[in-house]
Amino acid sequence: MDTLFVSIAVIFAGGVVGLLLYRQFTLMKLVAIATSSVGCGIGFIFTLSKLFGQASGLDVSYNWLHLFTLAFKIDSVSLFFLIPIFLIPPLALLYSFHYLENKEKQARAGVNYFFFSMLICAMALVVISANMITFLLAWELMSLSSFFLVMYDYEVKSNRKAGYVYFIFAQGGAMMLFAAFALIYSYNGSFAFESIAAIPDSAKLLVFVLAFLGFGSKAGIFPLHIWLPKAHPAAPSHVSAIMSGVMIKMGIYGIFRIYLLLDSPSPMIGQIVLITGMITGILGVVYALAKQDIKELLAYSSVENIGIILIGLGIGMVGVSQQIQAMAFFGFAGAFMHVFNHSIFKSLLFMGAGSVLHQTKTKNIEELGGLMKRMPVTGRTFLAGSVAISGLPPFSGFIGEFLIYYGAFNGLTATKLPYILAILAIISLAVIGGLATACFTKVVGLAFLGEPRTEKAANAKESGFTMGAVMSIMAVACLVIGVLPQPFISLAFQGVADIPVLAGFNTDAFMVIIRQISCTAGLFIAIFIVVSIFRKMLYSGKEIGSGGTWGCGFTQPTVRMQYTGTSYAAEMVDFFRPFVPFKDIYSGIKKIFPGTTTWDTKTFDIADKNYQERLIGPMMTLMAKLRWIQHGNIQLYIGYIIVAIIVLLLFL
Amino acid sequence: MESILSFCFAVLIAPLLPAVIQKVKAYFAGKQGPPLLINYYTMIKLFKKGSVYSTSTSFVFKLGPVVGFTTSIMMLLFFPMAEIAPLFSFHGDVLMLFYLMGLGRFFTIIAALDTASPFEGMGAAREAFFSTLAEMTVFGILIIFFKLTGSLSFQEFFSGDHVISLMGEYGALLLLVVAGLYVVMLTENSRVPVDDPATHLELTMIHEVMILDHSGPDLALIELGAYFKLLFYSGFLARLIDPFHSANVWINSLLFYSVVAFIYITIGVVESITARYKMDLVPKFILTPFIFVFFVTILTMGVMQ
Amino acid sequence: MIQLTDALFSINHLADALLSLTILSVLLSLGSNRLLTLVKIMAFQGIVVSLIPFFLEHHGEMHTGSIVLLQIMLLIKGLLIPGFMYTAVQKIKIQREVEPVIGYNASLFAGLFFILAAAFITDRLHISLPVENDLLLITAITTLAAGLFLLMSRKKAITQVIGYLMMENGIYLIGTALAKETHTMYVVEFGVLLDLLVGIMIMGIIVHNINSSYDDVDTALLGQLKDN
Amino acid sequence: MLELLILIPLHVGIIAMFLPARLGRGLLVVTALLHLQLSVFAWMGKLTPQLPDYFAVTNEGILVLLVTSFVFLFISLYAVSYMNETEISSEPIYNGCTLLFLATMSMVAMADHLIVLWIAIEATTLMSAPLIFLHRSKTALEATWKYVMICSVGIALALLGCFFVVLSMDLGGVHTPITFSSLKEIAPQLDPVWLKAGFIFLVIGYGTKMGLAPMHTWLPDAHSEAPSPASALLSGALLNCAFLGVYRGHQLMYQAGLGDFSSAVLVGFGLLSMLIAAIFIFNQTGYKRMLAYSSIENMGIIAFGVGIGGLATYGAMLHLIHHSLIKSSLFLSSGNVLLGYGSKLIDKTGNMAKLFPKTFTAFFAGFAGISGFPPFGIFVSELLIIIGAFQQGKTWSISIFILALTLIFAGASRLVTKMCFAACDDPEVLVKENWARTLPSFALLLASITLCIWLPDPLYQTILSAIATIGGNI
Repeated sequence: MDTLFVSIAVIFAGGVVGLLLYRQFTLMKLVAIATSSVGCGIGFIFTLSKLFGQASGLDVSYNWLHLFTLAFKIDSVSLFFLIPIFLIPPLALLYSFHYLENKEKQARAGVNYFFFSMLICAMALVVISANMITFLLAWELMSLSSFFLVMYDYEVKSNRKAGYVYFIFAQGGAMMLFAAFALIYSYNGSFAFESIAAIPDSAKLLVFVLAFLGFGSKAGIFPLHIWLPKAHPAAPSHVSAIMSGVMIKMGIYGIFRIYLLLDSPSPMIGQIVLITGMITGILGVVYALAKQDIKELLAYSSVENIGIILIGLGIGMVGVSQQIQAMAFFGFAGAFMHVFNHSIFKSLLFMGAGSVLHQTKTKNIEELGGLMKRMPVTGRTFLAGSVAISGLPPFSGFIGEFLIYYGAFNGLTATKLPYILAILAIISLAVIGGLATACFTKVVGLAFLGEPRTEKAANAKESGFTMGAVMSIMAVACLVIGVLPQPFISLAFQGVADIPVLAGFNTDAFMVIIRQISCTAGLFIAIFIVVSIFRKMLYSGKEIGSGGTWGCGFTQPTVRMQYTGTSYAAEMVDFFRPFVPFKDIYSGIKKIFPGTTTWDTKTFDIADKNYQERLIGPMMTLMAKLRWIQHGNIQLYIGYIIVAIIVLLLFL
Repeated sequence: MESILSFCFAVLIAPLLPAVIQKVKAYFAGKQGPPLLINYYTMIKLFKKGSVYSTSTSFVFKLGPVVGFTTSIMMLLFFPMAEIAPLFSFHGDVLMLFYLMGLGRFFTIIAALDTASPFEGMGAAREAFFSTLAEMTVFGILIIFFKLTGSLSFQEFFSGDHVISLMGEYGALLLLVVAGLYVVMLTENSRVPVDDPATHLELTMIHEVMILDHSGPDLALIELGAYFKLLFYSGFLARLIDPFHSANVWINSLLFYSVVAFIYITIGVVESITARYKMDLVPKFILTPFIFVFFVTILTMGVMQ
Repeated sequence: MIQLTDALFSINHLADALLSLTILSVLLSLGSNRLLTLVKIMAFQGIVVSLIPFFLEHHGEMHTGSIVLLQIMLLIKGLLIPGFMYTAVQKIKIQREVEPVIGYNASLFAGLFFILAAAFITDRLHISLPVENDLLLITAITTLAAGLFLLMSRKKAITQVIGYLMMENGIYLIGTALAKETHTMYVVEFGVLLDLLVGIMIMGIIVHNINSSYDDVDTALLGQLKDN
Repeated sequence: MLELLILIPLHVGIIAMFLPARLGRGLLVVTALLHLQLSVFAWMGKLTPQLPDYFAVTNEGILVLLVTSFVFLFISLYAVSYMNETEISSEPIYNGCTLLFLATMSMVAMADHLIVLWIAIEATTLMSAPLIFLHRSKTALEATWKYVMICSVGIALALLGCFFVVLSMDLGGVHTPITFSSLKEIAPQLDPVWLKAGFIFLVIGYGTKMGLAPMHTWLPDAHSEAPSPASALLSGALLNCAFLGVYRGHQLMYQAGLGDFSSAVLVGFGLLSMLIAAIFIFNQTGYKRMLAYSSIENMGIIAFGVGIGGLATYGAMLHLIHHSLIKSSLFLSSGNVLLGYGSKLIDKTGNMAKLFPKTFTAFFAGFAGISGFPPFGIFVSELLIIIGAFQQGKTWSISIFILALTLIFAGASRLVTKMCFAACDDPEVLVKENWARTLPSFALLLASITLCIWLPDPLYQTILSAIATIGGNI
């Protein structure tokens, strides 16, 4: 345990150094990155050794303010979530070395490193805290530090708005958690996690719903997800990588943790999680498809993946309540696996997007194109990440989804509602998979392939060394996990090992399947190589010509004639029309000899739109009306006092 | 050994069968039609050629055909043609294979987008959309099969105690499944009424437009891949409806491939007597079997294996 | 207790007269629009209100302390405060209240209504309260209500000060009416008086400043700080 | 000699009125130090009142006194530099009046006698009125007028409340001095109806001063127009003193067995204040007004916590301490903002992060603190209040409480991000920030952090004994 605190201290020290040394820009970056990374390294080694070793003596507590104890405890679930916390940040930090290049913003970079390390520490503390007070403390620190990270480029108005929206959702979510925990405390008078199970069953559902809303606002469940597509584009890319790759998983951790602690017999909990997961997953990917801002698209894709993870958790929870051990085990394990995988490929994709943004100064895929040739490393790694996130073998994304599928198929032995839920889960996963493919073919195809649509894209160059190196590492990791999944799956299995209901579940049979998957992936790669060689042979010694793309008879093609992202997605988005409101803005043809005319399609987030129209709008109107109270007229003010007295005297 | 032979035979016969469709269509049109071996000639011709690549393209363009071909080969490797065990099989392989097909699609699509052509993107978008819809039906079918056999592998679907067959236990239910699978086959293989491989207007194409810029051996790989895929789907259908069962491997195979040929003929008939749908009707067409299949999944709730 | 009341009937009679005078001054102030007149009425009311407790039955015995207090109170309420307000009114040019929020006739009717309401409340209070002198409580409540009414219905700052003063008088009378025995040392009562005096002085200074800033003492001018 | 706490600032204040400004400033700081020292002595029980009829050392009083004294010290340090930069017609009046103000506040904190408490609270109004008027602008005049009038009317009603309490003694046939310490013993004998009526008037009266809605109307005006050190004093010290008045009323009610009634009243006022504050914090145009409404909100939270009882009482007391520290720090920072931009309007400010990094840090940290983020103490206090409310089963109240908190956070964070990060239309720095004007803010924030990490045991005990008198426990 001490090792872990040492590592947290070292990470934090790295941030403080960043703050103190900001005048020496390069030195500061080096020292801050190195120190924090070393801290993460210590923590990572500790985590791995504990995950596969003896997990005893892992709880400590301290007194705080006479009233509370700060308690920390590590179990397999915490350890599993510690892995991405210690694994991804060093890579992101390394990436930031070339990403944060602007020397004029050196002070800001220092602040950025400070809050970055604080975020890592806070996340680590979240997963190891063992009572509600400690948890909330770490949780709030996490929200606060990530807010500052989002506000890095505060000069841009939309970024400020993003930070603001994030702040509100973070605090609103925290309030829900306050309420949930306070409700627990009101039943048993204890802050300790262990005592949560003791509250009456009738209260458990309410507690869970409150906590689910609180954690869900961090994780990005629909309809509490609207901060993600705002905050992620606003934050610098290494921050988006961490926030999307690791931080939103803290919401998942919270949901899972409170579920475990409540130990509620109610089947409602699993059903709520599962249904939310399906809605979140499908709508997340549909919105991702509709978006043209590459980082916004990735943010929605995170929403989608949160949906997938929640489907996994939901399958597990339904499995527990139906007492189908296989369903429960593979649901949870799949969710865990996907947490781990998503942390890698989503970080990779955000870093790729950051690299593109860094070079071209635009995030709009309609302004990009042809980057594969200009930024080969970024392009290839992004391609790998895209395949992985679409859940296609032989990359990592498939493994997690396979586990969830497997859990869901095992759940088909149930009857009634759980059966239908299992069916829906499987079909949602299929739909999500298909749409994710569509979504990421769009990004890769439009941003990286074809011809550059603007000057900015045409003049792009490959990004700095550290950025490329980090992305390559992650891309390779995606492939390795996909081809050789056994050790990583056993990581996830270790993670769920401490869950009481799953005790004694035998995974040997499944490990055989995993080995087969691994072999099949290998087989696929082997055939692929053979076919490639075969193709090479066919072409050897032949004439290879090159020319323009066949324009179907049109001889004057321009780069603007390329298919656009909006058109690419239009048909699919239209299919989900009731959930994806959109508006066509057409300037029309007005004169006999038409001049320039424009056509623009804007899609809205239904949650965002409804918040605006149904919630914020009326509330603002009401508040504006009530502002009449402070009228400026002293006679009226004295009147208020008298009215107050009269009203109170009526109660006498 | 049987498995290897079966696989080789499937690979060899795959290009032959689509010619049957062409023959049927020619018959309906009152023409003689191309020779049955036309596809083999085409392949040989294409393999002999070189290629012209668009200056817009990158390595992804060349990757597309290879990945597409490889995934199609994988399907045949795992599918038990004619009651003969496939070369590879494991519990859960269906999931992996359908996802591998997704991978093939992924690369076909981005290869199309790599050309910077306005038409190919259009085809790619439709491909992505329609196959997503078809995938829903496929997974619905997998759910039913899992309910019926308790397994997740092609090999296990058609062997052991609970063989899935129209003649078997829940044959009546399977009727709807067969219809669904047939539509999926038409969709996934870009046949009428979803797509028309013989159309001449790029704006209305799906699959054909995506491969406009491929030529020579690349095009050959794509075409071969498409033949394999069609064979896989019709084989899948044939296993469901095949009413004959014989202890002799040879007779069995013969019967099986005649059923397959029958399916090809029906495709030809369908293509001859229907026109392709308007593009906005296609999603409805693809979703209809999903409704069937979903209905069947609900019906199978009580079934326990 | 009843015997004592009977014995002091004659004194009570005098007290009733004083109370009637107080109500009269209240009604006058509600109907008056000249600031100087208002100040004079307040001086009168101050003296009357200061005297009332000493004509009530339960203040039968006079201590040295209470005599001193009476002198101080007379001095402050009858002389210092009115004097101070008099100078304030002299310094500002505006001599009369124009356009009150509620007109003078209506104000007078309101005054009458307050008396009725006060009588009603007093009647109700009899259930729980052994009040010896109904008129005292009626007067007190009327004065209090009228003070608040002036505060709300008049726009000139100086009239508001007068309203405040009248309200204080009302509260003082209620205190006198309700508290049978003084639990307080005179120091405390002196402190209350001092607060009142300083309060009025500060208000006077502000009124003066309002006058020099705006050339008027109309509180309608003081409406810039608002949130709507 | 407990009364020294009143006498020293009183006399020094009168003297300072006639001394030159620079000397007066020095005197201010010296007196503040001396006062803090004496407060600590009083806390340790080393000082006994000479006039035990009127003054006493009580736990809640000493708590308020310590906070007042502590906050006052840093505000006076800040004022030294602030007054250099700002144009104030007569600085001796500021120096004198703040000291007199301190004297009256100390008197409130130590008052044990019902009427003495009233006198002291009324005196705080009178002594602070000149502070608000210091800028001598028309708006300052208006603010002062409203402050004096509304508070005077309110407090006059509190006097009526005092009379009712005395009446309830008479009716109960009790004969003791009307000090809180002696009333404590005989509280159950008091006449309940008149005690309730008395409490209503006390709450309305002192609540006016404390800024409970709907009697809060003077507060945003006064806080925004007063010079920043004075606003900081008003918000950080004066409101607590007024709260003490309400608290004592509640105490009496609790001891008389009428705690339910007074709790309900306090909860109602607390929630109303928070909702009103939420309404006005949204789309607020002036940052000092925003902070003022935030004070209303926090007073509402304290009233709510005290009303809820149990664990929430402890939370309310912590909230009182931390709110004073953080809010005065915020007002001090807002003084720097005012000096720097020359306007109280949020629209005229912007990009503080770049233009005034130190002030920005203090201001934003203060904002985070007041919004309940750790490591600032309000995190703990709000959590305790929420927990306490759930424990008491007040589900509806707590729902409104949480809703209001969220609304206020949403409103305030928008304005604060705008001030700190949005582009500034006219990025001309009138007065540069310096350490002399930022260190006091940081020191106050640091105090809040420190108290959140480590609460000294004596302080803890003091709070516990204070809340024990209204049935608070942990």
